[in-house]
Amino acid sequence: MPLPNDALLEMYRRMTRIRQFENTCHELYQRGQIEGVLHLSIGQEAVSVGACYGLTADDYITSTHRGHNDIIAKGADLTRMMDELFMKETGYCRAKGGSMHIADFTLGILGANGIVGAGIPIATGAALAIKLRGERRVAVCFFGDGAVNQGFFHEGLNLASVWRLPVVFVCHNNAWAESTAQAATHAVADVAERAKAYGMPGVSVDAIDVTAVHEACAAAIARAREGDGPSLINCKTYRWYGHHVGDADQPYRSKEELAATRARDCIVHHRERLMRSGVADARLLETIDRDVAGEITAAVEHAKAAPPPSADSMYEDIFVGIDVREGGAS
Amino acid sequence: MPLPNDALLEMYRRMTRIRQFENTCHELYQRGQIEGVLHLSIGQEAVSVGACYGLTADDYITSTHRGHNDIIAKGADLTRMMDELFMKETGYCRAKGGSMHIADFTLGILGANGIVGAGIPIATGAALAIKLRGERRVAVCFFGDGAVNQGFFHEGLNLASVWRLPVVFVCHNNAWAESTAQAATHAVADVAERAKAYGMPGVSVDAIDVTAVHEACAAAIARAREGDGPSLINCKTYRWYGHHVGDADQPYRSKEELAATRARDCIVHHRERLMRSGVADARLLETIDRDVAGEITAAVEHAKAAPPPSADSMYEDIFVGIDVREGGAS
Amino acid sequence: MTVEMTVREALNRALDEELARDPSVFLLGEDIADPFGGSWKVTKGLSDKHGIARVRNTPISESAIVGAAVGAALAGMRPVAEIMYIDFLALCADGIVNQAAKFRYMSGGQVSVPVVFRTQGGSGRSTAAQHGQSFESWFTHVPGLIVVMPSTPSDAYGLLKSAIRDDNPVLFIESKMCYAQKGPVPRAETAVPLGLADIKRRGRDVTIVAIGAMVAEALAAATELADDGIEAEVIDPRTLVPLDKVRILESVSRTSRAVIVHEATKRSGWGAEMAALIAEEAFHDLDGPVVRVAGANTPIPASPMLEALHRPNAARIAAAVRRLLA
Amino acid sequence: MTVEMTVREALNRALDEELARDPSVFLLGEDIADPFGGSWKVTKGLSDKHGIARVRNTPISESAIVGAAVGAALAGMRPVAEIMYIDFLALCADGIVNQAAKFRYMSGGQVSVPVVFRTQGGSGRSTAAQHGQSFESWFTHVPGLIVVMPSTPSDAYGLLKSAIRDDNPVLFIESKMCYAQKGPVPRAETAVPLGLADIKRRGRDVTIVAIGAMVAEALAAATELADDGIEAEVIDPRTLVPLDKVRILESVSRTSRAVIVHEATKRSGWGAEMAALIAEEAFHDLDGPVVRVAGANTPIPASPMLEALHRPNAARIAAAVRRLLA
Ligand SMILES: Cc1ncc(C[n+]2csc(CCOP(=O)(O)OP(=O)(O)O)c2C)c(N)n1
Ligand SMILES: Cc1ncc(C[n+]2csc(CCOP(=O)(O)OP(=O)(O)O)c2C)c(N)n1
Ligand SMILES: [Mg+2]
Ligand SMILES: [Mg+2]
Repeated sequence: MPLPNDALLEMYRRMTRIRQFENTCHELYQRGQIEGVLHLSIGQEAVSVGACYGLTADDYITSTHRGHNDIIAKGADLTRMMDELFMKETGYCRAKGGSMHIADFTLGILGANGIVGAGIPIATGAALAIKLRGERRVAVCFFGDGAVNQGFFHEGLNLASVWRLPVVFVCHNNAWAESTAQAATHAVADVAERAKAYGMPGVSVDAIDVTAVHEACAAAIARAREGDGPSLINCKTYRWYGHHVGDADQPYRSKEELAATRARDCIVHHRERLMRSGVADARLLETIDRDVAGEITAAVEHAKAAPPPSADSMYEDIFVGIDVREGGAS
Repeated sequence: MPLPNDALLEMYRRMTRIRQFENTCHELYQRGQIEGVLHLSIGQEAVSVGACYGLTADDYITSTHRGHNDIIAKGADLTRMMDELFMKETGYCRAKGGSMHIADFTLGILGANGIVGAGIPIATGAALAIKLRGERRVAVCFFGDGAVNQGFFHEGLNLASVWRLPVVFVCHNNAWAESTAQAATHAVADVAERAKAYGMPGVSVDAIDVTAVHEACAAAIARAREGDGPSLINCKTYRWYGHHVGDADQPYRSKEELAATRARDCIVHHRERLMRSGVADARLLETIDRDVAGEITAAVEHAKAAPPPSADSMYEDIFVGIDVREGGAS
Repeated sequence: MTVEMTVREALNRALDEELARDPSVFLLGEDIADPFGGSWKVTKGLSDKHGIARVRNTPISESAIVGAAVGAALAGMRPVAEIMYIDFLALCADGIVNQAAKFRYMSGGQVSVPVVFRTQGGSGRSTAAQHGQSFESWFTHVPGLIVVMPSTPSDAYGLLKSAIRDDNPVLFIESKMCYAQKGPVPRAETAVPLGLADIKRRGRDVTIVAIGAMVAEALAAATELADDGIEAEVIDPRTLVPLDKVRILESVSRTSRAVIVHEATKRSGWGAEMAALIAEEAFHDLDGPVVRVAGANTPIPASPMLEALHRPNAARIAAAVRRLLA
Repeated sequence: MTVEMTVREALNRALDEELARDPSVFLLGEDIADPFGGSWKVTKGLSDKHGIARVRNTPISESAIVGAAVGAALAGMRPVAEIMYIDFLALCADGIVNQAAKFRYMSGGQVSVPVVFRTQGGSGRSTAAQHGQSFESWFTHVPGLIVVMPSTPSDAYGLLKSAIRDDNPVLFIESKMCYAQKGPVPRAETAVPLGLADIKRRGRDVTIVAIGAMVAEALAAATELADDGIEAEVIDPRTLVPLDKVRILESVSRTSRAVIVHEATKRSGWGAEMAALIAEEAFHDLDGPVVRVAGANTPIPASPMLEALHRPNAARIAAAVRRLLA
């Protein structure tokens, strides 16, 4: 079933939003305007957008340290994200989370996560909640290829399968985990193969194509909503930049490899398809690009002007109903 | 290649040794002569003996909470085992380990282990030591079917495969984990299937037949010694008694199931084969039975007469070269 | 009106009532379902009554148990996860320490994580070094986590109910040596509020702060000491976080002497924090050193004889008090 | 004869020398091999020099890293495993806590476990709640484990060498804020013995016991206090287990006042044990409360501004000393 034109355009808009957001973060970091750890998701936009397109705020996602993409794809507010990166009181996490912990519980975004693999059992648990309540929601769990070797992956996928939970495991397979190439750490070449050990469908997709990602994920999501259990979708993509912004030279991989994969840009690919098929002309796409640029600029402006957190806020948001300032060590 | 007669007889002897040792422990426990936790391995003798037959003291094994079988199969001294169960100074662990922690480092027995799955990375590490030193030793890692769902299993098997380590993973698949039936917790029915996720050979064996277990394990061990990496052997067996001696009624499984699997006794099976094929007559086997009974009786006698640990020994064996009694809290 | 029951029965009752009261409450853990009813039999009868969807046996996958409980709580449920032995938290603490305890903070207060992690600890049953530890101090070191450790049937009952109803993540630590202990529990449904210490015995000469299975030992010591005319006050904090510092320090200000008792290894045990707090905030009330009577700084030996030397008991507590008052 | 180097370089040198000295030494961990050389660059150049068989990149499988290191040590090697952040020990502590620390004991002394677990902790780099914790107190609560926490280049160098040569399991905790710190290191190969505290500055008015990145802050505080005529003694225990209690208590007996400083969360941090020890064994030497200056009892906030409030620093230490002496 081909996607309607407005869906294709919306996917373009969302991928562009991620790309521009991340490029802006990169610049801001290089100019010293934002600090902390920052893992750019550039190159991986099609995975997030393909998987999240069609989800509603009732559906859950979990994401990773490299999570801006998934979070934006699920509809997060760019201003509150940028405020957070600027460490402002108005940020999603009131300046206490930063890039690795952005969440929006009103949108079902159960958070980026700094612990590799930790989102897997969390998404599984969210799916369990759905099942216990008899709802038709779904949980989409994003993780990197490096996380596949964590115990969390094994325990989470087995549990989700045994309990037939409505969760879709989406691997951002960008070929690298920090400085380590996948072949050095994966016993089998195809991440989708791992699904067999858990009795669930496993599919690999070339994530240059956002519609291919969407098709695979949408089928798995539909299956999950029907109560037929979890799936694993291995999205083959690539990390365009260093592991984090501090890892600029990337001595562990070649300029050629980088250039070759950057040539396979999911946004360019989608753009060309839109133009080729007549869904959009260059002008329309430029309008979208400009609109998005406007959103990002507005977000940056807002963030710059936003108030910093108060010193007191360090003691807030720890417990419900318990003030930790009272009682000293208690 | 059929096994020589003396090998077949030796296997009989070892299985009998395990059975009698365990039966004796059971009685001693019921009579209140030994205490603590005790997980009987009765019914699973063929797994331990089939896997360990042919190993030397240079080879390593790791075992589990239900470990008497593996440890005896690897050649442990029954007297020091029994002394330990009687909590005597002369026991393998000087009364500080008990049933779940028996080890004999001179025989490559790297210990039973109370943490389900923990032996898996330990055996993997021992195999790494072998590989780093360029030796032809092998590590055999025993674990239960319940351990297959632990993160340890996943991380250990993947690592062993990626590094092509000389380790053989032997699953004592006794169909139950404590009170929980395997089908309730395993996403795939055949444990050997899991091997595919780690790019290693996986074989299932009906462990009623000690020679079948041996054949499968010996092939995997030979492969490992040749530097061709790890394998997974799924040995289908059955736990005859409760999870531990305190779990006598086993309300979670039927008398019929128990009776049916007890009818498939690996020792009776081997005994009948030996007689049928003329390797041994009833007299010879009874002599073996009696010899073994003598060993066990001697062990029990020794244990009863052995000295208890001194109070001081609580503070011993913690560090090499540091006395923890000195310096109080330090 | 009270009814006599064991700690085990009291915990079972609390779980049963909370399952009946709130459909968002559910239990998960290894071997908790009937007919087995849990390795410690605390959940006996609950899956038969409330169904196996709400009292769920899991695979042996502690990290997934803990993580899934956190995820379900984030998605609006009130999971109660059982980890069979506190020793196993060494392999699955991430979900408790890095996730449950921090989600509210890391998200700037967007969410609460109403999850209870039930587990049990302590030596005394010859289970050796990997099945008899007491890690409560680890978790009191983790901001964002409530840590409860009841000693009596009525506290076990009332605190577990409060823990389940609380919107914060709670580590609920039972003591294996307390399960069979009997005592009165209110017949009417009641909850014991978190954060309140209980003075189990009044006295003027020394304050004994004891937790878990050591509360009974401290009370036995107090009885013994009373024969010598020494009146010991015995306080059970019941919740270690938040701690009822006011009540404890008030007691120390009256008695001028403090002895802290737990079965965990002494070094960096919870008694260290309690002693440090007294030394820092009540120093001028003290007439003598703050004494800790605790598990030995050794792994837990299997031998019952050696294990008895490892654990504090009434005699050792009484001796420490006598030395302090001498 | 000394040479100036950073803590990072000092650690690298120790690893390099030990790899060269003893063929049973090898390293494993995530991303430690060249050309990356580790997330903290401590292992830079080592795989190029000693080969990738002995400086091994692993999958992201912390439990397997730790467990395999234990297994290799049981089989006669001397592994040095790197866990990138101490925060991750929450998911892989089993191999350290339940295995390495206990194998000797549980086996009745049959074996020793010569493994080093290198990791790093501490806040100060805006890495937020899951990447800035300090869990040293957890591990000092585990009998059978040596816990080392160096603060200077020469200690980092000499203690890491001792840790690798020691037959016991060692948790070697580096401080992220110390890596770039410079100082003199002996040109000749030397090892600093485990278990000896170092008096980093002599003084008669107060004993400041500080660890890790807080040693430098304590020294800065001491300099500041000296301007007011307050002479603070600064002691760095360097090894938390075994602890050089004698030297520390001797200092307290001279100064009569103790302040303990660490960046870990105050509640149940290592300072609790240190304070409790002083309150128990040196009570009669004390002229005032035992004061702890430590990380706030909150998760670590991402904002550098808030994080700075969370961490102790020279000013807060000096203020605490002044209050204590007032
Ligand atoms: C439990 C844990 N181990 C290690 C790390 C450090 N770390 C952060 S990201 C990363 C690489 C993750 O690789 P992958 O899962 O492929 O995600 P990617 O970075 O490629 O998006 C590592 C090792 C961590 N944060 N958590
Ligand atoms: C990490 C951990 N989780 C749980 C337990 C409690 N436990 C001990 S044995 C056991 C069942 C193990 O099943 P399996 O691996 O099949 O071995 P079997 O008992 O059948 O020999 C359980 C749950 C434990 N000891 N360690
Ligand atoms: Mg990756
Ligand atoms: Mg089993």
